Amino acid sequence: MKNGKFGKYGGQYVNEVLMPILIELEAAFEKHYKTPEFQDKLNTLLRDYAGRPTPLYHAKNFSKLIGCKVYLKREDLVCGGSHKLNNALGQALLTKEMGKKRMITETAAGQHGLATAMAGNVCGLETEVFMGVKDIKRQASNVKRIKLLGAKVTPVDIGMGVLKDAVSDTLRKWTTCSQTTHYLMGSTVGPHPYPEIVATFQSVIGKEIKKQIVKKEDKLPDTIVACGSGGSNALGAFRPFIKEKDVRLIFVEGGGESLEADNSAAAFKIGKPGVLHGAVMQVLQDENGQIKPSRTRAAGLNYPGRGPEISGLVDSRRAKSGSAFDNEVFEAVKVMARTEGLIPALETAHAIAYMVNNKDEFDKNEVVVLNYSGRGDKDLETIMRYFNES
Amino acid sequence: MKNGKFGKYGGQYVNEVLMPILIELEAAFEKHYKTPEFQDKLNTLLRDYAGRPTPLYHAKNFSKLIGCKVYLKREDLVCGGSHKLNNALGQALLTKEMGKKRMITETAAGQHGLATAMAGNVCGLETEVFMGVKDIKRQASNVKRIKLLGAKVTPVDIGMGVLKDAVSDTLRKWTTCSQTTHYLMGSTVGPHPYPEIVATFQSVIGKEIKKQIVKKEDKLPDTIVACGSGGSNALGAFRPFIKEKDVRLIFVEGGGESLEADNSAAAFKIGKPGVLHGAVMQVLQDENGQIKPSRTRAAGLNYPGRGPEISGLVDSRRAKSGSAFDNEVFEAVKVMARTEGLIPALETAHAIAYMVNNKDEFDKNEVVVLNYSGRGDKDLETIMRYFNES
Amino acid sequence: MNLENKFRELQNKGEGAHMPHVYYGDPHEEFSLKLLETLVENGADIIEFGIPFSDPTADGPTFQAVCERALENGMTPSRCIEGIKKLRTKGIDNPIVVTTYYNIPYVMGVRKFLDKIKQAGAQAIIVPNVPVEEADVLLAEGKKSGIHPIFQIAPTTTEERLKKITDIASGFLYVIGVEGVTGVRESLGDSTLKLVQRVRKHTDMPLMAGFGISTKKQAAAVVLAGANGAIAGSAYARIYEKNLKNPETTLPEITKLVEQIKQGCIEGYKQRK
Amino acid sequence: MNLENKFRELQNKGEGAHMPHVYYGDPHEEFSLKLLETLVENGADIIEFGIPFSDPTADGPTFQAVCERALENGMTPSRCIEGIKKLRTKGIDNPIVVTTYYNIPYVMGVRKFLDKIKQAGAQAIIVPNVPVEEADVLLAEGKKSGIHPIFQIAPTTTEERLKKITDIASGFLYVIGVEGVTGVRESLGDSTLKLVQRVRKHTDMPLMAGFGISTKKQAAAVVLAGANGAIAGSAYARIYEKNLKNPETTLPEITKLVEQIKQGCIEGYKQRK
Ligand SMILES: Cc1ncc(COP(=O)(O)O)c(C=O)c1O
Ligand SMILES: Cc1ncc(COP(=O)(O)O)c(C=O)c1O
Repeated sequence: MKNGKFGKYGGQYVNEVLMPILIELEAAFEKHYKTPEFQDKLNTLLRDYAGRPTPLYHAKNFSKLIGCKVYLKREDLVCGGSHKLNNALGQALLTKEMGKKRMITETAAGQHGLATAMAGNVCGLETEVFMGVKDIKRQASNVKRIKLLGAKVTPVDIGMGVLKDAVSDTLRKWTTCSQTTHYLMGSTVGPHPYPEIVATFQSVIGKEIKKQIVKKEDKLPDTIVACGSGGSNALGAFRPFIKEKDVRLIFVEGGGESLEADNSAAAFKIGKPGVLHGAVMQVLQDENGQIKPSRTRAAGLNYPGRGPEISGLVDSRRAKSGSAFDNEVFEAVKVMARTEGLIPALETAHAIAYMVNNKDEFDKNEVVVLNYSGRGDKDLETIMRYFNES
Repeated sequence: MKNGKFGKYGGQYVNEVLMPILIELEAAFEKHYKTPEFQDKLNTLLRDYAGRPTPLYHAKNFSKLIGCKVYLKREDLVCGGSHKLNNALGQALLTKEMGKKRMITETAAGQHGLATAMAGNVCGLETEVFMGVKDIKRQASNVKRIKLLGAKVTPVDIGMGVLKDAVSDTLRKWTTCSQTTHYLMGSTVGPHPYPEIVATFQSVIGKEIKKQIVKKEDKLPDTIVACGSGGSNALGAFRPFIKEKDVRLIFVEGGGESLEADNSAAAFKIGKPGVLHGAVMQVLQDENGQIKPSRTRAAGLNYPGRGPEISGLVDSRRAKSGSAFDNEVFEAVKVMARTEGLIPALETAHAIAYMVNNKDEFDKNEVVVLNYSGRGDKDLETIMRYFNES
Repeated sequence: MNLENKFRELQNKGEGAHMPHVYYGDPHEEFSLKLLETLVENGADIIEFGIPFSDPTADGPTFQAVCERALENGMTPSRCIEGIKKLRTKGIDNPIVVTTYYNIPYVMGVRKFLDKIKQAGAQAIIVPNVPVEEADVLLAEGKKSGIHPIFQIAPTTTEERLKKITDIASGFLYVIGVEGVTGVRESLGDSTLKLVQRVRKHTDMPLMAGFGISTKKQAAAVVLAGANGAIAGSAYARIYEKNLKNPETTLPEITKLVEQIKQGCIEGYKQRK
Repeated sequence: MNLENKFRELQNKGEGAHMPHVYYGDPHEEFSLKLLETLVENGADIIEFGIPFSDPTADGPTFQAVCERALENGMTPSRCIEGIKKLRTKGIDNPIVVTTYYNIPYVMGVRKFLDKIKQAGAQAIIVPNVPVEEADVLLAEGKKSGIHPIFQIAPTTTEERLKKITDIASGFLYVIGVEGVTGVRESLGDSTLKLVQRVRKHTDMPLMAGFGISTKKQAAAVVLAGANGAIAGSAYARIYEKNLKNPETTLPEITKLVEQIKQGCIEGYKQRK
C-alpha cells in the first residue's frame, strides 16, 4: 500500500494541512491493524455487535428466475442494515488507538452516517455527520436515527446539497480539526490511505464468502456481482478473489434516469479520469474538468467518482462494469421482495437489476454470489411512492 | 405437550369447527418437527435466511450504567428486525408439510405480519395478514413492507381496531378456511398446540444463549430479562433455563401510561385468569369477565392476555413479572441509543427500562442476559415524536 | 317446559322446532324482552338467550356489533340472568338455552353460573368455545345443576369426534352446517344438509341446525334433511338494527320473519316421507 | 516583471508585498478585469488569478460561492487564460500567479496547461490539492514551461516535510497560518505569526502569508513576523458580492481596502527592527 496508486488512479491530492495527518493515519493503520489486540477487539465487535459472519444464502426462487445458482451475501443483516458498519467499527477503533476523541464523516443514504454514529457510541467517541440538505430530506429516517444516537448532523447546502458537496465540506471541516478529529471515510474513495483502509476493513466480506462458498459448493464462485459508487462493498467482496482470475467480477453502478448528461451516476460509462476529493478516479466531469453532479434515486450511489481501486480494476478489465436504470432498479426491488421475501436497498437493487436484465450472461450451472449490501428500510417511502405513481 | 396445560392456564377453548384442525396440527407438528429432514430445512433457513445464530453482545457501556454485566441477545439482527421470523419460518415449513397452500395471521407491531409474509414468500405460500385499523395507522411502514412482499393486508375495524380484535377476526376467518389454510399464530398464545409450537420454534434463542454464555462466562447466566405480551421471545429465551432453578427469569410487560384501568397492558399486575382466544390466560378483564382493551405505546405488547406458559411460570413464581411505563420506555430507548448505539424496538425497551429502573436488583457481579427482541426502526416516528413533544 | 318435552310435543304435532337466537340487552333490555315475547308469540319454540361477551369469536359481524352495543349500554351477566327470570315471570314457558362464551361462567365460577341460570329458569347452555376436550367441568357441574351443556358439530368434525360428542351430549346437538361464524348467508350449501344427514346416522338425539339460516326455505331444507329444527339469530338482529333508536317499530317485520321460519320448520317436516 | 524581481524591488523599497486573490469571472469577466486593474492600481503587487473549479475544497464559503457563480455564468479555463492575456494587453506588468485545483490542468494536460498560462503571461501556479508527494509532474512540467509551482506550508507541516518542501520550492512559499480553508477571520491567531517565524528559520525564500487576512493590522502583523507579504482574497469578494447586479459600485470600497492592506504590508515591514 506504499503509494496508494492503482494504475493511473489514486494518490493523495490534498492540501498541505492534511498531508501530515494522512501520513500519521497510514502509520497508525500499519502499526495497529495487524496486532493481535486490534484484531481481537475488531473481531469481537464484528461478531457480537455487528453480527458477523453474515450468511451466504442460496436464493432458490431468485435463482430459478435468473437461471443460474445465486447466493446472496447477506450484508443487509449487519447491524444498521448494510455493510457500512464493517468499516466504521474498524476506523472507530483506529481513532481510539490514535488518541483522537472525535470523528467526522459525511453520508448520503445515511447508512454510513448511522454506522459511524453507532461505532462512535460503542467506542465512546463524539461523532459529527455532514449531509447534503437534499439527502437530509430524502433520507429523513436515517437522519432521525443518527440524531437519536446523539450524533450531530450538520446540513451541507452548498452545490446541489448532495454527497459530493458533503464530502467537500467534510474535507474543509477536517482541515480545521484534523489533529483532534478523525475523518471516518465511508467508502473506498479519498486520498491514500483511505481507499486501502476501507477496502481492508470491508474485505471481511470476501473472506467470509470464500470460506462459505467452498463449504457449500466445494469450489470458488464463478462470478461475484456487487453494486457501488465508491466501491467499498464491491471491493470488500472482490478483494480476496482478485488474484483468482477465473472468478468473474461484475460491478454495477447507478444508471440514473438515462445516460444523458446530468441524469446518471454511471462514471464508468460517461465519465473519465480526474482528480476529486484527494485522488485520481473515474469521475463525471465536463470537457473542462469541472466535476458534474451525479444523479440516481439510490442516494448511496449518488457520487460522481468511482474509487481508485475499482477504477483500476475496471480499467485493467479485471472487473467488468455495468449499470442499471432507476426504473429497472425499482422493479428489481419487487422481484426480490416477491421471490425471496427480502426488500433490498436501492443500491443493492442495482446488482439485482443487472442480473435480471442480463440473464443471458449467466450459465445454467454458474454459481453467482450477489453481494447483498443492504436492506431497503431506508428507501421504503421512495419505493412505495414509485409504485403508487407508476 | 399432551394437554397444553400450564397449571390452570392453557387448553383448547375453540369452536368445534377448529378442534379437528388443531388435532391435525398437533399431529403434524409431532410427526415432522423431529425428523432430520425438517430440522435440516429449518436450520438452513434459520442460519442462511434469518441470520442465526444471533450474537450475544457484552454491552459494556450499558453494563456500566446498570452496575452489573449485561449481555444482549441480539434478536434485532434477525432478518426483518425481531425474533418473530424464528417462529414464522418454522410454521411456514410446517404448513408446507401439511400440504396447505395459504397462511393467515394477525399482527400488531407488524413484525410478525412481516415475518409471516417473508416466510411465505420463501416457502412459496400465499399470505394474508389481519391487522387492526389503529395498528395499520401506527405501524404504517411495516404495512408497506408487508404489501411490497405481495401479502394481502386485511384491515380489522371491529372493537378498538387493535391486536385483540385482529386475533378474533383471524380466528373467525380461519373457521371458514381451516382445511386449506394454516393460521400462523405469532406468539405463545391461542389454543394448544400453538403455545407449544411457538415456544419450541422460539427456543432456538435460549439454546444459543446457553452455548454462548457458557463459552463467554463459563457458567449459566444469573438472570435473563425479556419483555413480552404473549411471551414468545421471553419463552424462547427462558425455556432451556426453566429447569435451572438458579437462573432468575424476569418478564417485563407493558405498563402503558399508568396502572389505572384501560391505560395499561400489565395483565400480571391488574388482570386475572380468564379464557380468551382459545386458552386460559392471565388477562385484563372487568369483574364480569368482559375482556378489557390493553394500552401501551408498544404495539407488540398491546394485548390483554399473557400466554399460558408464561402465565404458569409467573403463577408458580418460577418467573418474576415486572412492567415499565411508556415514558420510562422512551427514555430507555435513548439510554440504549446513547450507550451502545442501538435503537431498540419499543417492546424491547421495556426490558431495558426495567433494568434501568431496578438497578438495585442487580448485583455487581451478576451476569444478566437481556433478550434484545427487536430493533426500533418500526417505532422511529413514534420515538421522535415523543422526544420532540416532551 | 323442558327440552325433551318440547321436542316430543313438536314431534307429536309433526313440526320442526324453531329456536331464535337473541343477545340480551341490545340495544336495551326492554326491547330484548319485547323481542323475545314477540318471537315466542309468533312461532319460536325454544329461546337461545345470548349473554353478550366482549370477544365473540364464533360470531359474525352482525352479532359482534350486537354484543358491542349491549356491553356499551351496560349489560352484565347478572342482569341477563335477571332477564331470564323476567321472561319466566311474564309466563313464557318455552325452554331457554343460554349462550355465552366460556369466560363468563369461568369468572363467576362455572357451578355458580349454572345454578343461577337454572334458578332463573334456563334448561341448557351453549358455550361455543368449549369443545368436548375442555368440557369436563361443564359436564360435571351441568349434571349437578341440571343444565344440559349443548355441543356443536361442524363440517370438520371427524367420525371419531362425532362419536365422542354424541356419547356425552344431552338436550340436543347443535349442527353448524357451514365452516364459519354466525351470520346471514344467501344460500345454504349442500354441506349443511349433508352434515345433518351424517349426524342423523349416529344418533336419535334432537338436532338443531344453525349458522346462516334466515329464510323459510332454508329452515324447511334443514328440517327436511333430518334436523329437528332450525336456529336463526343474526337474521332478526339485521332487522331491528335498522332502527336502533326505535327498534320496536321493526317488530312487525320480525313477526313476519319468525312466522315464516317457523312455517319453514313445519313444511320441512311435512315434506319428509 | 518576474516574481524574483518583484520581491527584490519591494525589499529595496522596504515594503511587504500584497497579493490579492481573485477568482476570474465572478460575477462576470468585465468586472473581474476592472477589479484586478483597481487592485493593481491601488496597492497590489502580485495577482493571484483564480481559475474557478466546481469543487474548491481548500476554499471557504465565500470563494465557494464565487466559483459557483463564475461557472454558472459560463467561465472556462480557456477564457480565464484569455483573461490573463487581456491583463497583459492592458499593460499590467505585475507577476501573475494562477490558482486552480489539479483537475483543471490534469484534464487539459499539465504541460499544455502550463504552457498556455505561461504564454498568456503568468509566472507561477498554486494548486492547493497537490502536495509535494504528488508534485512530480507539476515540478517537471513547470520547469519545462518556466512556471513556478508554489507550495503551501501549514501549521500541521512537520519539520521533515518543511525541509522537503523548501528543497523543491521556487518562486515563494505560501504560508497558511490557520488550520482551515480560505475566508475572512476576525482575528489572526498567534499560530500564523509563529508559523511564519518557524518557516523563516528554514529558508530565505520569499514567504507569502495567507488565509484569513482581511485587515491592515493583520497584514502588518504577518509582515512584521517575517513574511514577505500578505495574501487577501475572500475579503475583496465579500465587498463586491454585496452588489452583484452592479459590482462596479463597490470598487471604491475595494480601493480603500487594498490601500489599507498594502499600507499594512508597508508598516509591518517598517516595524521590523
Ligand atoms: C446499501 C448500500 N450499498 C452500497 C452502497 C454504495 O457504497 P459503496 O460503493 O462504498 O459500496 C451504499 C452507500 O451508502 C449503501 O448504503
Ligand atoms: C420486538 C418485539 N418484541 C417483543 C414482542 C412481543 O411479542 P412476544 O410477547 O410474543 O415476545 C413483539 C411483538 O410484536 C416485538 O415485535
